[in-house]
Amino acid sequence: MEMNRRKFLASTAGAAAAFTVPGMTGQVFAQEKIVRFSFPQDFTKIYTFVTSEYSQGQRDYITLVNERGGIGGYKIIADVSDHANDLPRAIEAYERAKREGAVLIDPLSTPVARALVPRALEDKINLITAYSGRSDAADGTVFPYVLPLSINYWTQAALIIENFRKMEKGDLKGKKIVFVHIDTPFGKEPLPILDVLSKRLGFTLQTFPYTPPGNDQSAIWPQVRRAQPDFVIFWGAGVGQTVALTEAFRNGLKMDRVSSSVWLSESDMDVVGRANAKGVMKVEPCVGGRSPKIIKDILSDVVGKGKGAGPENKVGTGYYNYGVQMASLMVEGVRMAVQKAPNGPVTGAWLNEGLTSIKDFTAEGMLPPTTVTKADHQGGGMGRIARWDGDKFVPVTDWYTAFQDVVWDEIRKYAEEFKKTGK
Amino acid sequence: MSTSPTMMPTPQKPIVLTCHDIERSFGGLKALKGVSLNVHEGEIFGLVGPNGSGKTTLVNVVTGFYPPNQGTITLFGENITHIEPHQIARRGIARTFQNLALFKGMSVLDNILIGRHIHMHPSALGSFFYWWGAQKEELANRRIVEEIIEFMQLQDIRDEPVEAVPLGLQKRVELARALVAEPRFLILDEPMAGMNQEEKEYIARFILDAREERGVTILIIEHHMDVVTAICDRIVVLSYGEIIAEGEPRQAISQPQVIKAYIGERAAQRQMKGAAI
Amino acid sequence: MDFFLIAELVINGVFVGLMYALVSLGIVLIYKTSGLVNLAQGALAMTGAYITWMVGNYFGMPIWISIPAAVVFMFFGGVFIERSALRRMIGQPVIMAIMLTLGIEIALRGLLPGVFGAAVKKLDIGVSPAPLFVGDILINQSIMIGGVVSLALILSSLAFFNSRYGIVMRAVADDQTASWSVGIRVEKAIAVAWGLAAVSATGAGILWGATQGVDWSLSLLLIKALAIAILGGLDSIPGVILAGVIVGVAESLATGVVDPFVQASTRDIVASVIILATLLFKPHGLFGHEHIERV
Amino acid sequence: MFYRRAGIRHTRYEDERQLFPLTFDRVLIIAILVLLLSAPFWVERLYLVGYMVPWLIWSGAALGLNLLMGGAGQIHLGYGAVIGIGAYTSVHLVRFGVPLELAMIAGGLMSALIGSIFGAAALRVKGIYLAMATLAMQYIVDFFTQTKIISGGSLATLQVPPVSFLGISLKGDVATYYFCFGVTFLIALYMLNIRRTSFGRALAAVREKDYAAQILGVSTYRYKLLAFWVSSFIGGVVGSVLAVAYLRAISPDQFHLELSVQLLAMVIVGGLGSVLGPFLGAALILFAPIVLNNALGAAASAFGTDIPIDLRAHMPLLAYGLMIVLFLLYEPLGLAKIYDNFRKYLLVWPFRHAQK
Amino acid sequence: MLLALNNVEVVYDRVFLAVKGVSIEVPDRGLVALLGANGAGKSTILKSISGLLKPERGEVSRGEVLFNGQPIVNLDPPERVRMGIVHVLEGRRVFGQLTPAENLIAAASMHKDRGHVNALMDKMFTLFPRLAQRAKAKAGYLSGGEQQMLAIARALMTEPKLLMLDEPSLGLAPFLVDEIFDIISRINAEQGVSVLLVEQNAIAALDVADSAYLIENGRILMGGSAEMLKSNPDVAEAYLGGSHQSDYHAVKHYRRRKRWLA
Repeated sequence: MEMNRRKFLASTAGAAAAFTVPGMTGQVFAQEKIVRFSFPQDFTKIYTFVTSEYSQGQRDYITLVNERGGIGGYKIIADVSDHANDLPRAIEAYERAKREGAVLIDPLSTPVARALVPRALEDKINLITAYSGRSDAADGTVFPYVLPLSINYWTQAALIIENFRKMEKGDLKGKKIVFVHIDTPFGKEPLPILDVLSKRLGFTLQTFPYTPPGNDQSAIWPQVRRAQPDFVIFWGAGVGQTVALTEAFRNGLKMDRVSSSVWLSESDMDVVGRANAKGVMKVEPCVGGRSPKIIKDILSDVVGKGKGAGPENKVGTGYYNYGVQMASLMVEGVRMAVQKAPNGPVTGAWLNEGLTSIKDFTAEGMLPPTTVTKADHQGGGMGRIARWDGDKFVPVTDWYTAFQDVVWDEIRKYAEEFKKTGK
Repeated sequence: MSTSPTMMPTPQKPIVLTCHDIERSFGGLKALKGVSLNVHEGEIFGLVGPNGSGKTTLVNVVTGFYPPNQGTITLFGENITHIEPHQIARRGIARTFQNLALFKGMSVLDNILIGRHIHMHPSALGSFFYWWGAQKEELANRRIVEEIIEFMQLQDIRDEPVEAVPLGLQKRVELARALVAEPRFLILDEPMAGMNQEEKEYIARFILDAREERGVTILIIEHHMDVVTAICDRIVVLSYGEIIAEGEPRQAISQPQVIKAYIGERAAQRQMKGAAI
Repeated sequence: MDFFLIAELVINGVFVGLMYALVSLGIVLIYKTSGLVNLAQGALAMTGAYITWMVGNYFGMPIWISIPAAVVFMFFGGVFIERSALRRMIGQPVIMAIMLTLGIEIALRGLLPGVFGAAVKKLDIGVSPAPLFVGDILINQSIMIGGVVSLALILSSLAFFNSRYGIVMRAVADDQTASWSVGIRVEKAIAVAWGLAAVSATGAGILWGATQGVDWSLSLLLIKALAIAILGGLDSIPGVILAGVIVGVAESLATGVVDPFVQASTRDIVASVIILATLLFKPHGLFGHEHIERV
Repeated sequence: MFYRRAGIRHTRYEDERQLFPLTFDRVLIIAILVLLLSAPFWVERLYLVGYMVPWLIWSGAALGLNLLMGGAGQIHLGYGAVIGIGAYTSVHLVRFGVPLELAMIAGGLMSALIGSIFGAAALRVKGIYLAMATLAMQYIVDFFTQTKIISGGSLATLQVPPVSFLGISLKGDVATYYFCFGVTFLIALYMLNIRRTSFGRALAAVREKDYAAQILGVSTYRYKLLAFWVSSFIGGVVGSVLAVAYLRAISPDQFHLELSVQLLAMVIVGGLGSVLGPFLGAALILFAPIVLNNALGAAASAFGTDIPIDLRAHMPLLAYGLMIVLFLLYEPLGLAKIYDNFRKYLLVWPFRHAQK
Repeated sequence: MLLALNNVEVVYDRVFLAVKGVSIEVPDRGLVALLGANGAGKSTILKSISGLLKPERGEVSRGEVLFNGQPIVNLDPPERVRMGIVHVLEGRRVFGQLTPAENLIAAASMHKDRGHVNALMDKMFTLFPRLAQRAKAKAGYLSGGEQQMLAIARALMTEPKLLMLDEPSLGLAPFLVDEIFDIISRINAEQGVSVLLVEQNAIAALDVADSAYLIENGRILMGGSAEMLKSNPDVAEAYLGGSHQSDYHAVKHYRRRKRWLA
């Protein structure tokens, strides 16, 4: 059992005690300068494949920052809890966070994020919707307090197509791209972008939806094989991804022509078989592995001192690093906010100022240069493609962005619609 | 009270129920083989016979639970052969069941109130607007139910959950539920099964009173021969789905074929030998 | 429409259907003996797969030890569930028993991923994932072996029912009170049925776990298993085989033939439509002969 | 001591037929209503919005389901889908510009219409088979809700525009609270009234013994369908309340099987057929996981316990399942029965036995 | 005494008292009949002996049941069968989906030895040759008389000391009734199995029984030797509906009128 023991930092859970003793924590920390984040996430239902590693990364990074004395005298408190993708629990967590003065909430769940959008806009609490929530939230003019801070799915699809184009030396005309996706809103999300791009670049697009969660795709992949595609994009999460890869391999598809969104991890590869999956590509929103300086710092200053939030072998996995990436952006937002108004008051608006002032931030080389503005909450739309070499993901491109005109057309279309009915 | 239990049916009295050549089978088993009978108005009509002879099946055919495979049923001059039970109920039939069919989890009062169903106008919306809709009707029907409760002497147990009431009283509650529908024709399936002498007498009295005071025609299935002979005007003896005797009770059950089929083969032999019983 | 594609879909559908059928075998066993539908059957499959993985991973046992170990453990797990919970449901309304199995399902979905971690686990039973082509038709080795093993297990359960104890269990299925009256230990027979149901779930869990990885989503096999059990007739083991094949092929063809037209995954509602259609038009299913609760 | 039946004499049927014939019950219920009505003035926002509002909404839904399950004895494993139909219908209408009052009714009607199709299965089969049929229909409705035309575009989120009810904007927490309170209050009142009218008795008759009901003139077909109709209508109305007052943005996954199972659990844990039960059941099922989660967090921080995160996160799910199991094993009649026992105890206090 | 019931009370659902203070004795190798109307509590008494009350939510709330001097109230039905008590249920209740041979095997679950089971089966097939002819058909398709024979044969597979029969003549043609009762007498006489018989057909039962009890409304009204009961006028009155002696009828009738209709 030893390997699965995950330590639980007292500080991260401390505020949760507030339910039993209302108001207690507020007083305890009243003397200190603190910034409170709330991380109610889905540990038990749909997002189980990512949450524990993602959360571990987030908490380790925040521990690292606090170990180093915080930001401008502010300590960062992160309340972690499980909302199980269940709205009453998530909304309760949100309302509690609001009462306790949290200025930022990261629910890491699309349905939860959707329900929280109107509330966050009203309450002026920064809602982080990295890799979840509404893709159109990239439009900061319509969603001032909703911040994806990362490449949305439309951009990811665009990055994948651009990479294929590069592989075909700039021309996809007459090529066939197959899109295998989970049949949920999330799975269908890239479709409009792919449609526009197929017209613009002249490739044919064939789509195959599979039933969530995708634990049986044996009837899908024979069709994919017979379609004889030049490229395959598979789009799902958790078990759907591993099954897709296994089936792709079984059907003898060329694995180096298969690409996924950001949802592919090392442990997925273990399930598929490390060697079998060799050549598979995925979108990387930040550097993976243990090479970035921040990860090394965490290993030495947090994990090395026994303050890690989880098993050491998970440090540096893809999803762990996504967590670190998001935490570093949040903390950078705090840093900018402190620069602008060192004495607060610490409110959602205060942090929002900071978050929307992040400029060319790379987290010591771990992130693509990220710039968040009041208009662009996506952070610039940069990412890169990495390829599984049988042992780890190796980047095959530099940071780049692609077809942002198409992506932003879509963003504005939906944002416009939201504005019309939602306000 | 002056009713004579041996009152003979007056031939002029109109016919309430006619069964004509009823056949009904289950799987390969023929439960009823061409049964025909008439029940006249104001009669107490007995249906007797051994277990499995088709008495209850016949009653279920009449009340619409098992549509007959063949034959017709006429009630008050109307052909009801293939009509659903709940519609037959609206034509003036009420019945009780062999193995009590009371509604558990409800009070005695509510059980009897359900008997008023066909006289009420239940509506989902009416319940919503209770004070403007249902209340008046509820109270009016409650009065009628209270009359029956008094008639059946069930005042004490009115608010008890029906399953907590002794079996004998439950039988009485079921009879009250049937009577409160103000039926013109009442079918009782073994109303006295498992009762002691005193309880049997109570029920017999209620049956006679129901006929007397309410003018109900009654068809009764009963094993207690003393009761049958005491209160029935006419009986029919069934055996293996066929009528083997009918007529005035004492006369009907003393026929040899009845003794043979119902009372027992060996008993008949002994009787022939003249052995004392 | 390409003939070879259809052939391939049908062949794979047959195997997948047989693998589903192994899950529903347990539902049938329990329904036969105790007349209730076990909605925790999918979660039992998940549990079986987790246990197998655990024995292999925590104790470093090879697969040929971890599978029997899990089977034995799960047999007693099934017996335990019957003893501690379901036995008290005798005489309670149907909804109570249904809800109880649902409660067990939820609890298991909380317990196993909670203890062993929610991430997908790899369960390697030594089947090569390499492509295997017969002409232009790809045979999915993993599900082929899964299907064949499932069929063998279902057939052996049929054989079991002709053994002396099998006859006793059929007697219990036929009439519990009568079984009691002639000295059959009815509770034991029902507990054995639960044990066997848990074992068949474990078998299915291992086969599916080897195909898709082990995580909570194994519990979703329930709906397919229900569809098969109902189509087959809920109390018929041969029915499970045929219904399994039908459901598997129908799903496979729905994915291959219907999906491209409607641009949506119809796979999941195939099972639901089969359940509904069976109940509306042939509530006894294909082979069910027991009394059905009809109105 | 105050809780006495003795000495209370009703001389008119009207008095005896009151919803709460005992004075103490009446006082108690009025006290509770006063507390609930004044809640926005003394309850913190967190508890008002995070607890009371969902509690009221879920209680309303559980009441609707309980009418069907407890009242008419029909099993329904797809009530979540029915709620979803109401939510989607009314949200689409509201977005189209229809006033909320009408949209709610329309949502109810649409749910009732489709919900009655669920009921058609009840005319063919019952018991376990009905459970399976409704389960299948849950999945089928889910499939259709997923389609673009209903779920709305590739984001599959329908934003609820700001709405007002009877001229009062539902933007603020307090107005929302009163809105939910009003709807649930009406549903509860309706349930109480149903139980004392011929409609409710007919449903109960169908539940207990359909053949006996038939011969008393109750058409089992009609009343089974009516039960589905009415309970689906309630589900639809609650669905629109849920959408506009609580979720504010709806997507198909909010109305999946989990919701159905959750409501089922509320009904069972609360007490089949009881009006009080759904309120108690909803409170327990909704809040037990939250409280447990928070308590575990508190324990972790207070004692520095070393609970693995996966285990801690799954604990509420485990507890939820175990709660259902334990209730069924130890008090199948649910929380309402526990309360009833307590009340009976008070009725005869200081004597020991209530009856028998 | 093989079986003795002392003051037994049976309650269903914890409320309904079905049997009130009943005491019954069945001697070794005896043939005892319980007589009474529908619902008088006869079947309940049998179930209290075989332990089959539990599935119907009934329990023995008072009194003791002794078998061979041993109290058995707390034993499960299968344990009682292993002690030698077997109960042939009302309505026969054969396993309809099983063949007659399988019915017999199912009832032999207490015998470990396969050979012994086969020997017992052969014995049954010689005792009931009609079953041997139909050994391959499903028991559900047998005729009523054949099913009753199968039910008895199935019970005998357990090698009982006490055979309890609940309404064996129910729904059978008169000639079959005779056949069944003959078989019962034979089993009692030849195999030394004690028999406790519940019958509504009082005359037929009294013909074969050594002694009998009259049960009404959950109580024993009368008990004694078959001869004694046969000669008792009240028995004739109660169980033949007064159909033979019209003067009895008149007396009762008069009395009744006075009581009911006064």
